[in-house]
Amino acid sequence: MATATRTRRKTNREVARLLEGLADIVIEAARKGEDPYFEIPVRALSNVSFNKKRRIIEMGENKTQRSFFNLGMARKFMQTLLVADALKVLQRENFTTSLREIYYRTKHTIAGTNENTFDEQSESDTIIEDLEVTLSLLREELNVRAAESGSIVGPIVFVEGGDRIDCTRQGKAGKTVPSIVEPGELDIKKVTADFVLLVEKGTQFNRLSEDKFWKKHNCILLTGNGQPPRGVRRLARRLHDEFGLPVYVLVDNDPWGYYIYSVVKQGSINLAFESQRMAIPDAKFLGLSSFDPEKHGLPRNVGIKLTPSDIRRAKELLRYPWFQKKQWQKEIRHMLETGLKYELDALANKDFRYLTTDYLPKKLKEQDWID
Amino acid sequence: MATATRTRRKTNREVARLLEGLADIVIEAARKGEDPYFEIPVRALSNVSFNKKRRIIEMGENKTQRSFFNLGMARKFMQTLLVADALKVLQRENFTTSLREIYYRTKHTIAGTNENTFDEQSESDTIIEDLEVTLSLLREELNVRAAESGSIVGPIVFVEGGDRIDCTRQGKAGKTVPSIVEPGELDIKKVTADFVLLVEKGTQFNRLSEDKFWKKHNCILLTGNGQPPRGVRRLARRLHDEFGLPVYVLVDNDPWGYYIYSVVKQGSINLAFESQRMAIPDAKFLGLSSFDPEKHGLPRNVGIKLTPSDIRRAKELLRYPWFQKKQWQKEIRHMLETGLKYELDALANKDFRYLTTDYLPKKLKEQDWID
Amino acid sequence: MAAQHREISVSEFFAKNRHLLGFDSPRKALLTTVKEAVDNSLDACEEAGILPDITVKIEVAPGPDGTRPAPSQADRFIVMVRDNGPGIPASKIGNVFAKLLYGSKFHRLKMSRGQQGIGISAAAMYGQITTGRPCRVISKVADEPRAHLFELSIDTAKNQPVVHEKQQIDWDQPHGTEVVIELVGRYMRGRQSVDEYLEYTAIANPHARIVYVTPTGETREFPRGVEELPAPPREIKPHPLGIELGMFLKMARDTSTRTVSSFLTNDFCRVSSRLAAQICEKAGVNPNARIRKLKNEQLESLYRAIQSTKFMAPPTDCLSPIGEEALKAGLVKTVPADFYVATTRPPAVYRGNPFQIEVAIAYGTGDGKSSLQRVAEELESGGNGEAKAEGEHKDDGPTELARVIRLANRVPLVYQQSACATFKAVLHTNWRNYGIAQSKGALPQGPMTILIHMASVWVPFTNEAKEAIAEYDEIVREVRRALQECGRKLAVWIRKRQQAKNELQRRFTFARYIEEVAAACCRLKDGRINQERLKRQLLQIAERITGGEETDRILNRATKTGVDEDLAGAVVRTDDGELAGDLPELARQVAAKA
Amino acid sequence: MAAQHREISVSEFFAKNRHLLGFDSPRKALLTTVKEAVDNSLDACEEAGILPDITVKIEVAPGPDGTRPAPSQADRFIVMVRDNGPGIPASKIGNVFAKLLYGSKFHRLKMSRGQQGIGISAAAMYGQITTGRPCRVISKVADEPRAHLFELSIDTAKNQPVVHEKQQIDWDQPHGTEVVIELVGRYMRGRQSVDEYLEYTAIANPHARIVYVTPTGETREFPRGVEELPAPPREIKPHPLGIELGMFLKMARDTSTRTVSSFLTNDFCRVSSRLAAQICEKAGVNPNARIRKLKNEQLESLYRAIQSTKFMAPPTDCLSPIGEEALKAGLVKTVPADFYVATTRPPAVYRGNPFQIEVAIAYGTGDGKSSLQRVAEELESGGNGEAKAEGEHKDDGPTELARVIRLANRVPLVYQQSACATFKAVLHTNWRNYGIAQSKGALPQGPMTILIHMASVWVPFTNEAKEAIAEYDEIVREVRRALQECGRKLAVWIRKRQQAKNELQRRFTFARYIEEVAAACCRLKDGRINQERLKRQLLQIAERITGGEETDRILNRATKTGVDEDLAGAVVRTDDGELAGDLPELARQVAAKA
Repeated sequence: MATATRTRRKTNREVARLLEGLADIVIEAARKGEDPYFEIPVRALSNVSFNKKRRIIEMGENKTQRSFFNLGMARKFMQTLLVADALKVLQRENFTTSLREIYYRTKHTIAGTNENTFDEQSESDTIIEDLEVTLSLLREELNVRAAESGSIVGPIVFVEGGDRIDCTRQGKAGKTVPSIVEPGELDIKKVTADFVLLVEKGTQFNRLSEDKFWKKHNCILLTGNGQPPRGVRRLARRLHDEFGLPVYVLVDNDPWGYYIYSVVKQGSINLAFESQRMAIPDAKFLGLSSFDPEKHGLPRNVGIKLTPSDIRRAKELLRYPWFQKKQWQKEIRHMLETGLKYELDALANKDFRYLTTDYLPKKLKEQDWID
Repeated sequence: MATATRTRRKTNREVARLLEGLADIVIEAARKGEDPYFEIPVRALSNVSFNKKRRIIEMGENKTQRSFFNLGMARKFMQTLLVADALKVLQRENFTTSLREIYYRTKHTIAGTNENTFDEQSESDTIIEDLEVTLSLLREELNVRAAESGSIVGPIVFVEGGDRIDCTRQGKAGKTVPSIVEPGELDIKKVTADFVLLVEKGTQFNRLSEDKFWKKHNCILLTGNGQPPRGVRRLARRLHDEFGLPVYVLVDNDPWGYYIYSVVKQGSINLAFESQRMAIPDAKFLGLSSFDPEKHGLPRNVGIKLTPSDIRRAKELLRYPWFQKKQWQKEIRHMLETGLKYELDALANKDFRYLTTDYLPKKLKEQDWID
Repeated sequence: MAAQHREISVSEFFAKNRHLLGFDSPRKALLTTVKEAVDNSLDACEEAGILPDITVKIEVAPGPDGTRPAPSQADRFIVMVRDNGPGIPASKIGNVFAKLLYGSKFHRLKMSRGQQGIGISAAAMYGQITTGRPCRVISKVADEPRAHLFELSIDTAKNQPVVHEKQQIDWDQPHGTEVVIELVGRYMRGRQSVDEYLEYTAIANPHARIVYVTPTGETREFPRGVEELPAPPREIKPHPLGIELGMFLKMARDTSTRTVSSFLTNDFCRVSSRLAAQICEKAGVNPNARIRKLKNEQLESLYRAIQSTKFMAPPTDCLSPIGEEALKAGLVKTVPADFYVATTRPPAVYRGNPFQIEVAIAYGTGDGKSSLQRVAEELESGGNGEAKAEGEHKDDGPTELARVIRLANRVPLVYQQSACATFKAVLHTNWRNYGIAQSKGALPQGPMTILIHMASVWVPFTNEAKEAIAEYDEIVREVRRALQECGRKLAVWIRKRQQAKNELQRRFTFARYIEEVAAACCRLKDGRINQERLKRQLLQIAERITGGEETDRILNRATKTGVDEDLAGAVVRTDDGELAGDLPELARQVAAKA
Repeated sequence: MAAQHREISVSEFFAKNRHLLGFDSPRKALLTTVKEAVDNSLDACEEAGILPDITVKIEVAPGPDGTRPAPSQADRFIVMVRDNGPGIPASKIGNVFAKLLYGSKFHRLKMSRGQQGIGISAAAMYGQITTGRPCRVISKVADEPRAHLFELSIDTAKNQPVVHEKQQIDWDQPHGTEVVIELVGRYMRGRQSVDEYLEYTAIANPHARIVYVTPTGETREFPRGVEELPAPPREIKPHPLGIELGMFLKMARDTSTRTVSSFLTNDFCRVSSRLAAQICEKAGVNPNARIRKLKNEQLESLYRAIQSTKFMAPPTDCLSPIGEEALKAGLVKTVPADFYVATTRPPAVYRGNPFQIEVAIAYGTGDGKSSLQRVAEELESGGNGEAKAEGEHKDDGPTELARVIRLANRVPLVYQQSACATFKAVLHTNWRNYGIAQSKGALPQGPMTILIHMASVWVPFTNEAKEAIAEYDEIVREVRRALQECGRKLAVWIRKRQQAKNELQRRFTFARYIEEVAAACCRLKDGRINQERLKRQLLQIAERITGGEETDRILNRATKTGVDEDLAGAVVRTDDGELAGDLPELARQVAAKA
């Protein structure tokens, strides 16, 4: 089983040490005249399982050996060291960079040949994921940042990049959520909110922010403009862990919305090793539920017919271990039965502010959510 | 020719009046027993031209009549009034909404039939654009917002949504740029920067923000994470107009990058009627130039082969009236000759911070840009 | 080894190469057998001036234990085809049914269904090879008191009939022929089936009555739609431009004429003495020279001179088109629709062979309630009231494509549709010009049947089994023109219907939209106007513009009176279900009964 | 009208239906004419035990003014085919060349090229019809002093030869036949051309020498690759399971045997007296009954009894496969490659007809410098040194697809490739199993020629013109097995080459990567280690693991010694350009000269 939850961020020095360790393996093997190898945990569906007790997706124990003097592995072995070297620069000089820049930084032509160290970014991306699982480091600890496209408003104050930021004073548009929100990068100073509302789409975030929903209901609004990026998920998790705030998720009523919720709650299959730091098993699904259109009197014609791939997707979800609860089966089956999906935007059919004034207050008051 | 530049934002009352005017046309015609009609400027390439003097793309004078008692137009005529009605609500109650919400708001089944007032969002979107040009109103003035996915940092202070925001104190990630930045929504209080650097991609924005480039070079950093959204373009334009700041554009070296620059500078063909409020004819193209890889010693292998559609695109650009300058022809032709495109990220091949420490300072110092 | 050289009989050859004659598979063999017998019957009746009355019966053959499997399982069938034709003299019966390459039609340049004298005897031979059973024939001529019954097989080594039984019997018909063949076959319904073939035959031959007893024991009758026989085609002489050099030389050797000039004028059509003289001059040959004495080189010069001479097109009374009336009658009595139109093109020529193209189109479902009425009712009832979600209204199910019936000399072509020049002409016609939906390069869409007939003394098939017509430019051009002629008529009708439909829609559309517009205006004016008055005013304008009487007039024109001058020649189903327009009375009666 | 019934000659029939015999278009007519003549020549030589020596000459025919247009423009050609066969007795010449359905092969159950006695006379008839020219034949048998010259045409109305000229002449050959036909045709190079047909014929008949004088006047010689004639096939009796009921009845009537038992044992192969008794018992027929006296019902019972009886497969000495050696010889002397393999499957049976499948594969470019050498040179030179941008290395240009040569009884099939069972078997073989790239459902990729031969007493063609083999399960299975056998050998060779290539790459790869790895380690350790020593240590390990001598051994095995036991039977081009492996000496010489 994966290592226990760890919230303390490793220091630059510690990370640099771990990276150097790879060189030590080579040097030691070379000294002994042996073929050097790394042991890398397997990142595949076969090595992933749902931990019912901890309610997150976890990675298993399978490992693969990557040795140098094996024609099929030599290139990857070499690439591993090149990437480790580049990552160590980030630690030493203490700044962040993107996956793409690491690719460009480590790409060059091998002397005396016309072979490139890397031909495509996917090669260096894979190596970075290998290093994350091998060294039990988060991407954030490696100073590799993802896209930033989330926003936050509400009663929270934090220090980011040396600046104290009060998110009650960030206008309607709110504050951009950085990609790395680990302590050190983002230190939370004060939280007076009662809960976190994680909204799938920017348009509902705007509605709620404009209507000062966060003020009236004393909550923190977060959005990731679609599938929430790592920074947004991690920040919600920190607010949950460190300040005990419940997290409610508001998504469109379609299979993609269910999936977003599922990733927030249990972690993703692809990056199962990060679940322990990213997943929020207590997160609640606030809506849009497939029963909501009836409850709230939305007409059929603001629904959208499920596409064949929606239907396939929904049937897949029905088989996920974490959707086996009765309520979830009912929820997803009802969507399939009606044959329709609904966007949150469709609530505007009732009234432009229906979300703010009716839908959410009623949901919260009646605790009308799914776990 | 289009009306002269207008920077004052119309008040809610004025906008509401204009919308009501549509009802007046119907009422007046009905009284006289005539077929009511609206005159709507034509939004098509045929009614667009490049104004060489003002250096922006402008809409021509062609108009089309949309009358009610014409079977082919009746539905659109009805839709026009439904949308106008919905837009008036936004004015009266003074809040913003999205295109999609307007679609849902105005969609219903016509009594006694199974016909929907709108079947697809594209129908209501078209009507909104019709109203913009017919009433000479900007989408922002109609309180219709677009996606928000831009960020800003640097020496600027503004009031947004009642909050005073100092963008020198927004951490590394910066402040989210709202979709509507018209005075009233966003009031600029203080600007001490020397110029605006509009960056195509978030990853370079992050690099520069983390490295506090804006501090060292006293500039405002703006990004739109790709094709900059209306809010970002409009804010840059306001900084240029109201505070006389030069605007430099930093994009990838590919046809798409050129196109982004072209839209920032001259406006887009599709929304030519907005050029007068959005375009920045003085904006400069800072890079990445197709000559930069040689100047800065980037190896071939961090270039990317132009795809057939890149080549087609570039050849199209060569024919645009605003790319007829000698320097631009040289620039684009050089890309076609080398057959390669380069991302800004490729500068990392030199050094992770090459952009901050070498590339931009050199560019700015040598005024190595294209107009 | 040379001594082993030996003559091979044509029967032996075809027995081994039966696919050449359309007996590739059991399924096709069953169809080919019916087809050959029916074609012969129709030809015989027509030549004798008798209105054909044909019975086709297909039975499952009993197995060794006497039981009969289900038709869909069976692999052995007994096919019986009986006609009321003139009958065949007893002396000829053996050769007609049990000798390949024996027939009346091969040596004539004249339009007929069968051509090579090979079809029915090949079917008999196929039956004999696969089941061992001889073929049974009963035939009676009018001036003999009794019928002759034969049981025949073919001696394939000699291509000669073997008579197993021969007797005179009493028969309940004054004249006619019945043939019974047992064969290994397979019966299926649907496309390329015997059922389809007989249906199309009935359409193409509305003067024939066909009764079909299916293997499952049902009886389907295709009644007569017209009382007149088609005009009998005449035999013609070859056209000088339709002859190859080798054939020309052969004719010059075989001719019964004496001089070059008389050879040219007598043995060919369209060669006047003046033209013959011209040709001889060009060729440097004396027109009065004895034709038999000419050397090969001189004949070749003559041939070349002919190639560069202009001739009138060949005479066309050798052709017997179905005719526009009969085409409409054929469709009306078989294909229920709302609109029928037919066109017979003037004769044309390809490679010296005269031919004629006919096209007929049936459009609509003809289900008794016109689509227009349905529109009106739907509009008035306010639709089904069910609000549709996004994406739902695009769900129209699979589009119905037009059906194409291809005929050559009145015989349906059932295989190789996509290789056929006529089918390609349908695909390449731009049906959107005529108000009909069509995907690029595909069949037009809608409840539509397109019939195309090529009548010719020599139909150029692309393959052995006479399944598809070759793409000669001249043929494609004629087909396309005929399709266009029918298409234009159809377009007039469709446009009228569309116009009427639009009028109907206008009436309802404006009334509905006025509600929306008035309400929106009232809200825009913050309720400060009289909504009811605005509605009233708008309704008045609507009434004036959509003009109630005008609409009624248009509706009437399209659905009540049926056919006016711009639809002359077409047949139209009016809203009371009657067929308006020129149509043989018989066809009208048959259609009314159906 | 019945009086008009008349017999039709088979010549008349085919003259009108010439497409049935492969004369659809001028282009195809030229190829068919050459093909029929060459097939006849090869058959005649082989039956007489003579190594064939055949000359084919195609000339543009002079126009009326005596000039000859360019071959690509011309529409009239003179085809001459001459062989050194046994010659044809003067008395038979007329019938062989100017009477359809006259031949020596039709009535025998035995493998041969021609089958129906229709090909060459059809070509002559086509020439006659299109140009008016008779066909000219010279033939000499060994035991007569002079040759006979005939000018012949066909009286199509009677299907009888007409002799225009007949004389004895001196001829410079001891024996043989020459036929000259003038015809309307069209000459093109490339796929489906006469050139391709003759090349494939030479591959399939390595015992033949063929000289081809093209219309442009070039002379191409296909030399002999083997000195032995193929074993002459024997005639066999029909197999009981390959006979249809009708044919069975006919045989029972025509037999010269007396009793049922003797009929079964004498007129069929593989029926022992014991089996005959069993069959009779099952059918309830007395084995000693007079066969001619049996009623049809009894014969049918007998037939049904046969269907449920097991027999040995038919004897197979009626087949004459090309043989593995000769197949390799045929390819080696015509198709330059680096690897050749051939397989002849044991005989099999479909519907009672014995047949045999052979496959041969040639792989590689055979350009004298092996791909392995090129790899080594490239690696040693360090590539071209040019850094590649993203997307650039994926640009491999269009892929080369394998070429498929299809043969039936040694005759190349040039049309309808995609309808042929053999071609489909190639597509459905998973070539990736053998290390060869292949898109789903497409031909395998690479410089490869795949030859497939079906030898049978009766090849089941899908159509009249003998262009594609029908998909019988048994045939497809055999083809697939033969492809797999060759594929496995090819895979061994490809894997060996790949292995050697990998070894070469290992040597260079590790050396290059060690530089990178050592430098990265040094940087990771902030320069605190001895980079040179680390490099040295790693290089030592590499040396030990990739083992220099081992590599050399593998390289040698793949490229120098050529063929070892796991490649037994294959022919391999070694790095010095020689061909190693079993191959007739003659073929080796011919290949070396080319």
